Amino acid sequence: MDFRFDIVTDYMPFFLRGMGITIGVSLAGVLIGLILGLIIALGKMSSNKWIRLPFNIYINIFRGTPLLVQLLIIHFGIVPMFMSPSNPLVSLVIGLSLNSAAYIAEIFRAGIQSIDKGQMEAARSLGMTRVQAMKLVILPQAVKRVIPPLGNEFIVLLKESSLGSVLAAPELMYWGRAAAGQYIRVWEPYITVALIYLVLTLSLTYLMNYVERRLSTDDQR
Amino acid sequence: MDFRFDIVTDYMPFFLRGMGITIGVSLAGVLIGLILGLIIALGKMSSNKWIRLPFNIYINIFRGTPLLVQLLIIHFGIVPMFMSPSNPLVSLVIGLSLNSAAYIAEIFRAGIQSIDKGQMEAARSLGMTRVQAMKLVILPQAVKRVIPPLGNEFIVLLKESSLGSVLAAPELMYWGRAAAGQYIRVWEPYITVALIYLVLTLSLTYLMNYVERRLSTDDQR
Amino acid sequence: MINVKNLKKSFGNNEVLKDISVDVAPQEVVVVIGPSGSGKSTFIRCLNMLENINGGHVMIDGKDLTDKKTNINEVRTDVGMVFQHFNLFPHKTILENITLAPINVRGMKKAEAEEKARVLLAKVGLAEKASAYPESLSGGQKQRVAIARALAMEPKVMLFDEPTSALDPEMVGEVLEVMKQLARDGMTMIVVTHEMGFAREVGDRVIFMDNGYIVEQNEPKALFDAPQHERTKAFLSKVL
Amino acid sequence: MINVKNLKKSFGNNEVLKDISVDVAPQEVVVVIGPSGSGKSTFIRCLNMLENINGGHVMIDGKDLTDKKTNINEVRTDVGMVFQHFNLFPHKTILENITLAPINVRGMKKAEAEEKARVLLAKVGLAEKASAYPESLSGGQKQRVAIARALAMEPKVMLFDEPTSALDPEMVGEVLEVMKQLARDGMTMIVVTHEMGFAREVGDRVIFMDNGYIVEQNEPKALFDAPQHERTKAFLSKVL
Amino acid sequence: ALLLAACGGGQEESGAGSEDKKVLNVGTEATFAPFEFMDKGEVSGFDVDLLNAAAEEAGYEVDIQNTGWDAMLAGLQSGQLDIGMSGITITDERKETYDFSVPYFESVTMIVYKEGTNIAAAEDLKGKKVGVQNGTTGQFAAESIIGQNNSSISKYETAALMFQALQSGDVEAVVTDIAVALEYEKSNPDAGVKTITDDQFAPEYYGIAFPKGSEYKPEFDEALNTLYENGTYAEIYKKWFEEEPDMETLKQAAQ
Ligand SMILES: Nc1ncnc2c1ncn2[C@@H]1O[C@H](COP(=O)(O)OP(=O)(O)OP(=O)(O)O)[C@@H](O)[C@H]1O
Ligand SMILES: Nc1ncnc2c1ncn2[C@@H]1O[C@H](COP(=O)(O)OP(=O)(O)OP(=O)(O)O)[C@@H](O)[C@H]1O
Ligand SMILES: [Mg+2]
Ligand SMILES: [Mg+2]
Repeated sequence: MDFRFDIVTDYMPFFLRGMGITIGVSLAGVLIGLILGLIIALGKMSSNKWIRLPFNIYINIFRGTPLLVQLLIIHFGIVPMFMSPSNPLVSLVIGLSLNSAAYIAEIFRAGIQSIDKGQMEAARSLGMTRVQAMKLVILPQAVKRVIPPLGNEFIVLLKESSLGSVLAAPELMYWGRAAAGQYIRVWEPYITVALIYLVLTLSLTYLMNYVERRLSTDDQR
Repeated sequence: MDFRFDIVTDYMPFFLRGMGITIGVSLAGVLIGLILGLIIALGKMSSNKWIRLPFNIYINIFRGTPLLVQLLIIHFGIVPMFMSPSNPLVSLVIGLSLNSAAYIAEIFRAGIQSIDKGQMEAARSLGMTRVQAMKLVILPQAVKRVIPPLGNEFIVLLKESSLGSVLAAPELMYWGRAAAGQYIRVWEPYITVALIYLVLTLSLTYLMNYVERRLSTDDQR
Repeated sequence: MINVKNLKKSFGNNEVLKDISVDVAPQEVVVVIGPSGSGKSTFIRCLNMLENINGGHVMIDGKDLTDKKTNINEVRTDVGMVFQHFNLFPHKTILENITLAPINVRGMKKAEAEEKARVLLAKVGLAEKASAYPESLSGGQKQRVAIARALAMEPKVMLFDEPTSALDPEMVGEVLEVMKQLARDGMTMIVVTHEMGFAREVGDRVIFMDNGYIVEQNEPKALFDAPQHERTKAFLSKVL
Repeated sequence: MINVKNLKKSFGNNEVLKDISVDVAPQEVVVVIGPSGSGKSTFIRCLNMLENINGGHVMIDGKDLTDKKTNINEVRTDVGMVFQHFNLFPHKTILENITLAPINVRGMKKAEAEEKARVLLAKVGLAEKASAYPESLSGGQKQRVAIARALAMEPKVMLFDEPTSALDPEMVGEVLEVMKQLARDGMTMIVVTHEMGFAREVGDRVIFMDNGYIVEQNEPKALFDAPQHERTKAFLSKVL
Repeated sequence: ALLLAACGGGQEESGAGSEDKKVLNVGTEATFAPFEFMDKGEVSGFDVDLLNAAAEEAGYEVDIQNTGWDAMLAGLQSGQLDIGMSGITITDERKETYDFSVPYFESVTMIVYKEGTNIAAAEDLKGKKVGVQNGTTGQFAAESIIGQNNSSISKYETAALMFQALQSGDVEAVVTDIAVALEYEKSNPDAGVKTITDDQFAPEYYGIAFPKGSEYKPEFDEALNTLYENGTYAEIYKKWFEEEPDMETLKQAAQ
């Protein structure tokens, strides 16, 4: 099979611009998801069943349906109520944030619960309130444990942001599809796009491993 | 906005048939992924750097690119070399299997490494070979720990199998798109399809929680 | 100083403390012994409200812990606690471990808290470890820091739950030494321990618990040499 | 029975065993003591090849462990090992824990293995626990099962690495009792322990290790009552 | 100033004499060459040129976005988009949800198959694996022969995927619009495909889609008819298809 490099070169500026947007929306998604996720995690760990309920429902819905459907509903149902004309990039960031918040909440919960119970007890026995103990003792330790799974979630988001092409958000996959449509060829655009994704996720993975190693040597201070 | 229930009723037989296929391909994907994943996990834990290398490459590629691209390459590039005419269901199962194998390998590795080192030492000190110790002592214990993340992987696969619609594999999302194409309406088909996915994943989640509870009480025997 | 009356505590259907009454005078050192599972830890944790109390009353320095109006965080600053597994904060230096609560709970100035912390560290023989992290300390050193951390809140009572059980035998001595000094300085202490030598040397009273009850209590010498109850005898014959 | 000559072992740059030579006669009971980190565990683990040996020779019953031609799994069946943390197989019943290796390594018939396992369980006083799972046992019971499991392979030597350090004090006695019986039955044993009473009572020889060397060895009474080296004296003054 | 602010806010319909033309939002799926496709980042094609001409005639500006098929439909339903133009086939089922302009293109259905496949007429599609693009005239034509939702029909999201499936042997033939088929044959001369048409396929027409009850439909109907009369339509047609349009049939259908 012949591989037409001219297709790749023609579209490279678009692929690169798309890559920038892919990174941008994924980063925005993971950062907003971080804030929402922390709130949801704390809500889900409440001792009150009725406070836990809405957070549980949220997590179940966003983890239980394909992101594609979530994006369509957000872009065409919810965003237009606040914004006209709605912008697919805004919808994509909202969708990725809400979706990742559900996953990040579980990451936070696991991180907090992995901290030895004795830490909370020691803090409380020194007279700290629950909130003080969380803030000064538990969360600073949990943060270290959640960084690796959060990096992972970022990688997941990077790949899933490719669904933004359905909303015509001009990210990497969108330009891959555009190129495929123009030349009615599948190989050149998709292999190029796949390679760009691979470079992105692998660099991130190595960065993550580096951070993880740094964190674990920090632990041995 | 009006909701046309007649579209839903018209297509319900197709949605149900698609749901069956969705479950089938996901199950096949997770089962084949299980076998491949175990092999990859053991390979990746080899003490020989050169044996580890190909397994690491495999895992990086399949975890580092969007499944959509993997499916396109497998269906249009690889399967036609072996099979004519090629069948999108076969490609979908292959794609899901190869993809999930990479994730399942990491699940297995984490499960095996979570077993206390003392177990291996006790087994070896009784004269068991490495293979015997793995088979009789480590794996039976690891299996329990990997069941929850495997259940999770099955749920992920269930949602990701929706990408089979791109290959025209007649699973749930395919029929959602077919209905959307016929009536050129988006809401009715997609909300119905989303609800079916939600029911599937939630039932699985509850089943999983039940199994997990059973396993942890078993531990207290 | 401490007055416990008809204290009851259950976990689900498991009645762990069935009816505990005991008074501890200021400056008294009380040693609690008993078989595993007898409720020693639960008892001592109830004194600090780390466990919810199901019945009876606990008064610390005149404040009733079971009274809803009592500010439990305030009471806790009066009650220092030392755990079997140290529970130092691994992300803080030794100095920060000690100053964290004084600064954040008592609102003490940082400089003042640090100065006090250094005095305490010197007292437990670890002045040079101020800027180390817990990871780099031996078990015995960790436990001495934990004691200093509790003392930094200037508690009126100190509770110890098997402070030496997680230590290598050679490190037991250094921790007991710090505790003995504390006793000599007049601190009111309740100590759960298996170290009978310590009980003999500094204990004013030894309490033997079994199955959620206080079976017997007496001066150390009297209890060890002439136990009255069968269960006390059986237990002592195993551990002495 | 055991001949160790110039044994060396490092972890990376950390030389843990610097030059260990020692011979153990059949039926001899050798107790190894020494401060934490002195290399006691590493030494005993080398005898079973749980650690790779970096230099010197270890002969067990005439077979050289450092010889590439030696089948290490076969040697291991001659050397029973008991760990500080028991390491029972949690997914198997007590009986299965004991029969697993005889059936799979020795190729013994299941019925025969079970019969032998029941005899051993009776010997350690746990006949009625055959079908229980490890989770339901106390620490002392677990350790006794671990001993029975090692004995099921009919080893010629038994190695113990602090078998009672993870136990509540009341359970220490029951495990030591089993070990004493084993010594009386003529088993060759090497025991790392802090239980000086045990060393005195059944030890034929006590080895004091420090910093990767054997500093001093002698009969228990002689070593405890009249240590020759400064380091031995310092250590003994802390733990006795 | 007040009046200007009101106009700028888009509160009022822009009058015929207004300088600022109202901008209409248009959605399309640009994978249907030569009707619409991405040309190095720009949406272009026959539909684009025709719509621009019609909008000019009707006094509007259009902002054409490659929204994708699903998004275009949802956008029309939610009123976010004013116009959908993506080679949309006019069917009775669809008229229940959308308004369509007068037909602007007669779609002749064509079968594309790999050399060596035994296909001489539409009837030969029965029993063969057939690929179509989801929701297009090709799909309806194939289903009229083989049966609706028949399991031997595979519906692809895009034309690119459909042709790729033909190449890889996934399907034995694809049924699609003649223009799309010829464009593929032209740009992939070494693909080894053959094409045939068959009168048995009923004629299908493309229309511009509007939300139900759209005020723009009559204006664009009128504009299209003007373009048919003044020759602009024929000009655009020749640019993309390199032949003369059959104006009679189209005008008839437009009545
Ligand atoms: N958080 C808890 N939830 C349920 N049961 C508990 C909990 N904490 C303790 N128990 C139970 O309460 C009983 C007494 O436990 P406790 O820890 O007070 O005993 P102890 O005397 O301190 O024993 P040890 O010497 O082993 O520390 C035990 O049966 C234990 O299983
Ligand atoms: N797997 C390992 N990797 C690296 N270093 C190790 C390992 N095992 C032991 N060491 C190091 O070897 C030295 C001796 O350890 P060892 O466990 O043999 O001491 P020990 O005398 O048994 O002490 P303890 O009484 O605490 O059990 C220590 O400095 C320890 O940190
Ligand atoms: Mg306790
Ligand atoms: Mg050791």
